[in-house]
Amino acid sequence: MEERAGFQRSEAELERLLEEAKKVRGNSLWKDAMRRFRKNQLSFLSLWLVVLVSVLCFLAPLLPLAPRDRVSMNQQYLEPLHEDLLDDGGLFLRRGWPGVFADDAARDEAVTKIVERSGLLEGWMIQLRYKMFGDREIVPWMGTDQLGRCILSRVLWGGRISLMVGLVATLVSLIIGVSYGAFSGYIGGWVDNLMMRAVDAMYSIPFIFVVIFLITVIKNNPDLAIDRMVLFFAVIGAIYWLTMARVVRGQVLSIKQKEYVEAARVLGASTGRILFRHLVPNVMAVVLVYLTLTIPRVMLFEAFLSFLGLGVESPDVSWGMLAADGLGAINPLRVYWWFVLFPSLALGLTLLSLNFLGDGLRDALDPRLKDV
Amino acid sequence: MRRDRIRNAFAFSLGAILLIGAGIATTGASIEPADLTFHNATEPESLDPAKVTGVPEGRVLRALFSGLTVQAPDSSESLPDIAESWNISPNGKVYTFRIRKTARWSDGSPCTADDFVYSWRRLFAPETAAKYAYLMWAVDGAEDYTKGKLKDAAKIGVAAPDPYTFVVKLREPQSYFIYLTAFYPSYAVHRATLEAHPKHWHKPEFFVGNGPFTLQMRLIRERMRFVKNEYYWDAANVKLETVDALPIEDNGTALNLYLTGAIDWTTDVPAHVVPQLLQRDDFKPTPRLGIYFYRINQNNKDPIKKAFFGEPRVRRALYLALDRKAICERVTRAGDVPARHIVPPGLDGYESPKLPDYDPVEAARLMQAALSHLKMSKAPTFSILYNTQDTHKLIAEVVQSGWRKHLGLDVKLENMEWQSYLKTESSFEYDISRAGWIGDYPDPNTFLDLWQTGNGNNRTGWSDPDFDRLIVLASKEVDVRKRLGLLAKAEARALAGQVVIPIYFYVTKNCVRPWIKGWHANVQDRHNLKFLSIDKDLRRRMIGR
Amino acid sequence: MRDVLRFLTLRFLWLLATLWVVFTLSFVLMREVPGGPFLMEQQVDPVIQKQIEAAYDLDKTKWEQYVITLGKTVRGDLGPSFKMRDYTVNEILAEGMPRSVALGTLALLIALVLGIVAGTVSASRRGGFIDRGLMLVATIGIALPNFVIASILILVFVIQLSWLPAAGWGSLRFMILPAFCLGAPFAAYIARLTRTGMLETLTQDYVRTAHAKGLSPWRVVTGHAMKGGLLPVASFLGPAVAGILTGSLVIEKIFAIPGLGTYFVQAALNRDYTLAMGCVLFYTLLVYVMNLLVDISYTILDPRVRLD
Amino acid sequence: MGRGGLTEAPLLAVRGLRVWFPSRPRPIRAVDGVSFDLARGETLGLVGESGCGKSTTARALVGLVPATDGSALLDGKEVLHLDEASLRRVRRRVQMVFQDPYASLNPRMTVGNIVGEPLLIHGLATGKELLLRTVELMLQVGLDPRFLNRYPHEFSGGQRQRIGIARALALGPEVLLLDEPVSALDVSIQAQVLNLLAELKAERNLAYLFIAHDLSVVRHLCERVAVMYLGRIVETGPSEQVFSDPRHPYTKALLSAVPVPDPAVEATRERILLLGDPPSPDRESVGCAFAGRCPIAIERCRVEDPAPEEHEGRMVACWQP
Repeated sequence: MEERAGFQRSEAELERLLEEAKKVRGNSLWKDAMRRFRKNQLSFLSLWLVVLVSVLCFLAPLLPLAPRDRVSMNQQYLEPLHEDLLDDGGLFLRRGWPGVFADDAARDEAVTKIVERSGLLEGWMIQLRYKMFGDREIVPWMGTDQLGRCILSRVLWGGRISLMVGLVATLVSLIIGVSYGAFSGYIGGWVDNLMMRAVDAMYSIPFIFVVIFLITVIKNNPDLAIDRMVLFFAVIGAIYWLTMARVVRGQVLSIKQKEYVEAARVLGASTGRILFRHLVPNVMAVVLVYLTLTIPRVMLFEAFLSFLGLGVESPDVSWGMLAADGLGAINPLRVYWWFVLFPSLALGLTLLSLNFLGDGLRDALDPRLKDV
Repeated sequence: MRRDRIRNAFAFSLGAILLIGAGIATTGASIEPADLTFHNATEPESLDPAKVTGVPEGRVLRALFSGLTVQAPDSSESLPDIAESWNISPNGKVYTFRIRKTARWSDGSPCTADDFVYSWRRLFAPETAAKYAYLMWAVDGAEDYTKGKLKDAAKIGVAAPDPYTFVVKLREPQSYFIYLTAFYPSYAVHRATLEAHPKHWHKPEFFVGNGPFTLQMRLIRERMRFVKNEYYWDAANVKLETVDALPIEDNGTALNLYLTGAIDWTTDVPAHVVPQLLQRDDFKPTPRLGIYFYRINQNNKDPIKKAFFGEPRVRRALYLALDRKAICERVTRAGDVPARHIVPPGLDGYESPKLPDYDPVEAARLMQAALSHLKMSKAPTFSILYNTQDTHKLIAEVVQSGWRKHLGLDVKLENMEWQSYLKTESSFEYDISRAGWIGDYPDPNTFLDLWQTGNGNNRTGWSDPDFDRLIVLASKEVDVRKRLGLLAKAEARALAGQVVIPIYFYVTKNCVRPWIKGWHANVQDRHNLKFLSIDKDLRRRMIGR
Repeated sequence: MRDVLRFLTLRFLWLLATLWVVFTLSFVLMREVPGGPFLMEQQVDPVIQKQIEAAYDLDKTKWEQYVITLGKTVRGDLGPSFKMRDYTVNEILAEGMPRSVALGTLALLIALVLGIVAGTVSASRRGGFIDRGLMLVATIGIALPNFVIASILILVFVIQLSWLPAAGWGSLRFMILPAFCLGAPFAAYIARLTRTGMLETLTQDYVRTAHAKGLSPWRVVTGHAMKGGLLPVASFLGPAVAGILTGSLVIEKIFAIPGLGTYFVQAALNRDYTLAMGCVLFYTLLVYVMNLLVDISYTILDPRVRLD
Repeated sequence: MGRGGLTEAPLLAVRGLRVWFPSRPRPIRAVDGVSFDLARGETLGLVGESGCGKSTTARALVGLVPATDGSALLDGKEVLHLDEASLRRVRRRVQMVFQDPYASLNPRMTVGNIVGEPLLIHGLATGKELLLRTVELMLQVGLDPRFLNRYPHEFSGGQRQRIGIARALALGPEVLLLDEPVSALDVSIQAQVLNLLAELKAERNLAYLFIAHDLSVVRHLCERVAVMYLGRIVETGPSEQVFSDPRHPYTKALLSAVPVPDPAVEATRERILLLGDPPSPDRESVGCAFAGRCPIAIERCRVEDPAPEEHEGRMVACWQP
C-alpha cells in the first residue's frame, strides 16, 4: 500500500506491537466450550472413563496378562474367582507366562516368537513387559472361556481392537463424509442434488455385499498386502460416511449463506479454501458430536459382523466377537454368564460413556444445537 | 385452521395405520400343535427329490415320498416299501422290483412301475440338472444321457414290462445300489401333477406324493405341516396324524424350544450345553457315518508352501501333533470318536487300517527332518481356513495352539462365510482347510472314491495311481469280502500318503422326547416319520397333555 | 395442486433413476463377489453344474444376464430364488412382508409409546432422578448389541418366568419379545429426541404463556409442547420405519421369525442373486417412500416448510 | 456537490444491470436495469426500501450473484460475467463491507487471520510480513493490534465492523461497496464507524457505493444519491438536491417518512402515505412499477415504462417529474 499517511508507523513499532500481541491469547469458541463442558459432571466423568478404558486397553501388551490366545484345556469354563484359579496365587500374580517351559532359554525363545508375530509397537511392549514382570501373570479372576483362556486378558486385548476399529473407521468416515458433504452442500444446485441422490442410492445397497466384496477381492490380491484389520476399518468407514456426509451437508447448507462465507468469496478465496477454512471448521462442532455417536455404532456394527463371523480373526479378539461368541453360553441348562457379562460390560460402558460424552459436547459446543 | 385440521387428520391416519398394523399382528392365530413337531435346521431348497442334496430336505422328502425300499429304523437293512420284493441277477447287474398293487399316490391314483421309469429318466435328463444324478450313474446309459452323449431316454437301463414290475439294468455291479433305492434321488414323482403344474406342483394345493404323509401347509421359513396320507399302502401302520417341521436355523433357539416344550425333537444342539445334556435321558449321541477332517493343499500356488505341504513327513507331523482326543473330550464333548483313519467305524464287515496315535515328540522330529530335507530354515507361515461356525473356530484355535506349541509353527486362522470358503477351497487358494464328509450310503466307498485323482471332491491335489487302481478294482468286484479288502487296501494307501488329517468321527446329536416311540439312533441319522408313534399315556403322565 | 403433482412426478422420476442405479451397482457387486449360488461342499459333476447354471441363465455372459434380469425386473418379475427353488422372489417377499409388517408395527408401537412417554416424562422432570434414570436406560438400549439384549430377555421371560414362548411365529405372544428387542434401540433414540425437542419447546414463549394462563402442567405438556417437540421424531421416523419394517437378521435368527430381515443378509451370503436383488430394490423403494412421506408430513406439521 | 459528475470518465460505470432469479411461473426481477456511475473518490448513496434490490446490485458487482444482463465497467474494463482468474484481479480493486458484523466474521478464526486472509489469498504477504501488515491494517481502522489473536465474539459490534473494514481494505481496493455497514450498530457507534469511513476515503481516495435505507446517514456522507424502487433506479442526483427537492413521487414519499429533528417542522410537515403493498417482484413488466401506489399516477404510467431522463441535473424516471 502506497498511502500510509497518518497511520504510518515504523517497522520497529509494528514489530513491537506484534510482540505484544503474542502475549494476548484469545478465547476461541473451543476454549469456551471446554469450560462449559467441564461443568457437566456426567460427561466429564464419561470422558475420563473413556480415556481410562482406552489407556488400559492400549497398554494391554504391557500389563502382566495371560496370553489372550493361550489354550489351557485343564482350565476350561472356570467361573470368576473359581477356587481352581485362586489356588494358583490368590487374586494376584501367578507364574507361567507365556506357558510352561523346560527352562528359561525355551521361555526366552517362545517370547521372541511372540514378539516376532506381533506388530512393532506391540512387540516392543511385550518385550518390555517380559523384562518388568518376567513369567508372572495376573490370575484370570474374570474366569476362563471354553478353551481355558483368560477372559480378563481377552477383554483388555479385545478393547484394543474394538476401540481402534471404532476410532479409525470413524475417522475414515469422517474424512470422506466431511469432504463429500461439505463439497456437495457448498456447490449446491444439480451437483448437490446428484451427489445426494448417489448417497441415497448407496444407502440401499446392502452393506453385506460391500463387506464380502471388499474382504474377498482385496484378500485375493496378494500385491495389496493389506491387513484384514486395515481392510475392516476401510470397509466400515466406507459405509458410515454416508450419514456423516448428510449431516455435514445439512450444516453447510445452513452456514454457506452466512456473510463470512460470502466475504471470503468476495476476497477471492478458492473453493477449497472456503470449504476447509470457513465451512468445515464451523461444522466441526456438529461433526464432533456426531462422531461420538458414530463410534458406538461402528463398534456395534463390528459386533454384528462378528455375529455373522465376518469379524476379526484369532488370535485377535474384539468385544463384539467375545459377546457374540459368548451368546451360546446363555442357555437354559447352564449359564456361563461371565462369557457375555464382561465383554458386554466393557462394550456397554464404553458406548454409554461415549454417548454421554457426545451429549455433553453438544451442550457445551453449542447450547442451541439440536440432536444430530 | 385448515392446516390444523389436516394435521389432525394426518395424526389420526398415522394412528390408524399403526392400529391396523397391530391388528394384523394380533390376528395370526396359532394353530393346533401337531402330534410331533421337529427342528429341521433350514427351509428345504426344494421339495423336488431330483433337485436337492441336503439333510433337512431328506427329512421332509422321506415323509412325503416313498422309495422302492426303505432303510430299517435301527439298522442298515433295506426293507420293502413301494416295492414289495426285489431280486438281483447273479451277475449283480439286473435288479427287478415287484411294485405293490396297493401302492397309491395321495390323490388316490395307483403308483406303478411307469412312475419310476418316468421319474428316473427325469432324474437323468440334462434339463433337470439334478445334482445327485451322478449317484445313480451306475444305471446303464444314465451317465451318457445326463452328459448329452445319449439322446434317447428309452436307452437308459430302466424298464416297466408291466405296471408292477420295474427293471433296472446296471452297467456294472454296484454292491450298495440297493441302498440308493431308499435314498431320495430315486423317489418317484407324480407325472400328471408335474405336467399340469410344472411350476407349482410342490405347493400344498397341488402336491401329490406317494409317502406316508402329504403336505397340508407350507409357510416359507415358518412351518411345514404334514398330515397322514390315507392312500399310503401302509397307512394302517402310520401312527402320527400330523407332523410339523420347523426350519430353525439356530441350534440354541431350537434347544430353547425343545426345553420349553414347543418342539419334540431337535436334530442338533450347541456345543456349550453338551455336558449338561449328556446327563439327561433324552440326549444320546451315537456314532454317525461322517468324518471331520482337515484338507491339506498340495497344489499350493506358493512354491514354498507347495514344497512344504508336498512333503509327506510334514503332513504326518501335522497329523501327529494334533490332539484329537482333546478336541473330542474338551471341545465337541459329545462323545465324538477321535479319528485315526478315514472311513468311520460301524460299517458291517469293514475294518479300517489305523494311523499312529497323537505323538507330539515324534511330530517335532519328523518336522525337523522334513525341514532339513527341504533345506528350509523355518516353516512358512500358513493359515487354517474354516467356514463361520463356533465349533470350527474353537477346533481351529486348539489346533493352532497345538501346532504352535509342538511344532513351533506360525499358524493363522482364516474364517470365511460359506460361499467364499467353498470358492477358496475349490480353487486351491487355501493352505489347510477344515472339512466334513457325511456318507451318502452305508458303504466305505462313499468315503474313499473322493480321493481319486481328478475327483471334484478331492480338492487336496493328492494323487496316487495305486490308490486309483484299487478303487476301480473294488467297484468291479462282486464278492463282498474281496471288495471290502480292496477298499481297505486303498484306505491304507490314502493314510500312508496322509491325504488329509482326520480329526474325529461325528456323532448324532438328537434330543427326542421319551414318549416318541420307534425312534432309533442309526449311523446315517435318518429317521423315517412312518416308524414313529406317540406313547400318549407317557406323554400325559409327563406333561399332562 | 399443480405444484404437488409436479413435485410427485419429479420424485417418481428420481425414484426410477435411483432404482436403476441401485440395480446396476448391486448387480455388478454381486457377480464380482466370489462363489456362486450353486457351489456346494459336495462337488457336483461339472456337466451337471453347467446344466444347473444354464437353467438359471448363469451360463450367459454377464452383460446378457444384466439385460435379461433388468428386463424381467422392469416387468415386475424378480425371477426364481436360487436357494429356495420352489418359490419366486416375488412369492418370498410377499409371504415375508406381512410378518415383517406385523412385527415391525408392533415394534414401532412399542418404540413410539415407550420413547415418547419416557422422553416427555424425562423432559418435564429435567435434571431429576427420574430424568437421569430414564435417560440411562435409554442409552443402555443404544449401547448394547441387540443379541445380548435378546438373550437376556429370553433368559428372564422365557426360561425363568415361562411367561412367553421361546421363539417361533403365530399369535401376538410370539411377537412380544422380538418386537421389544427390535424396537428397543429405536425407543431409546426416540426418547432422547423427544426429550430434546420438548426441552426446546418448553422454554418457548407460547408454552410459558400457557403456563401463565394457569393450565395444568399435564395440559401444557400434551397440548402445547408436544406438537413442536415431536418434529425431530417425525424426521427420524422415515429411516426408522424402513429399518424396523425390514427387521433384523439377529432378532429373526434368535427368535426363529420368518420375516424379511434374514433375507437381506442371508441372500447375500448364499449368493442368491435374485432374492438379494429383490431385497435391495424393495428396501430402496421403502426408504424412498418413507423419506417422501416424511417430507410431506413435515409440511403438514410445520407450516414454515414448503415442498420443494 | 461531489467532484464526480457525468462529464469525467467514471471509475465504475454500471449500465442496464439485471439480476433475475429463476422462479416459477416468472423469474424474480431483483435488479431490473440499473445504471449509475461512480467516480474516483466519490460516495454514491443507494437508498430504497428493503427488498428493492440494493444489496443484490452490490452483490452482483462482486460476483456473489450472477448478473443476468448489463455491464459494469471498471476503468473501462468489464467486471461482470468474468471467469475466476479475471474476477480475482477485479477483486483486488473492488471490495465489500457487509451489513451484519456478527455474521460476516468467521467465528473460528482469530482477528489477525481474518484481516490477513485476503493478503494470503492473493499471495501478497506471508509469514512475518503478513503479520506486520495485519497489525498495520488494524491500526489503520483504529483497532488495538494487541488483540490480534482474539476471536470475533470477544469484540463489540463497532469493533467487529472495523475488522470487516480492515479486511476489505487489505487488498488496497479503489471501490468499496458498503452494504448498510452501520445499520446493525447502536446509534452512538454508528457515528464512529461513519467517521472512520470518511477518514479512510479522504486518505485513500476511495470510491464508496453506500447502501442504506437510513436516509439521514446517506445525506451525511454521500455526494450523490440514487433512489431504488423494485429493482430500478427512479431518481439519481446530487444528494443535497435530491433531499431538498425530490422529483420522483417515490423519493418524495420516502423522504416524507424520515423524521426531522426540529419538532416544529416535524409537526407541520407534509407526509405522503403510500397505499397498498409493493407489487410482487415477479410481476409482468408493463408500465411504471410504482404506478400502483403512486398518488399522482396517470393512465400513461400504467401502460408505458418511464425511462430516466435528465431534470435539472438529475436523472428521474417519471412521466411527470
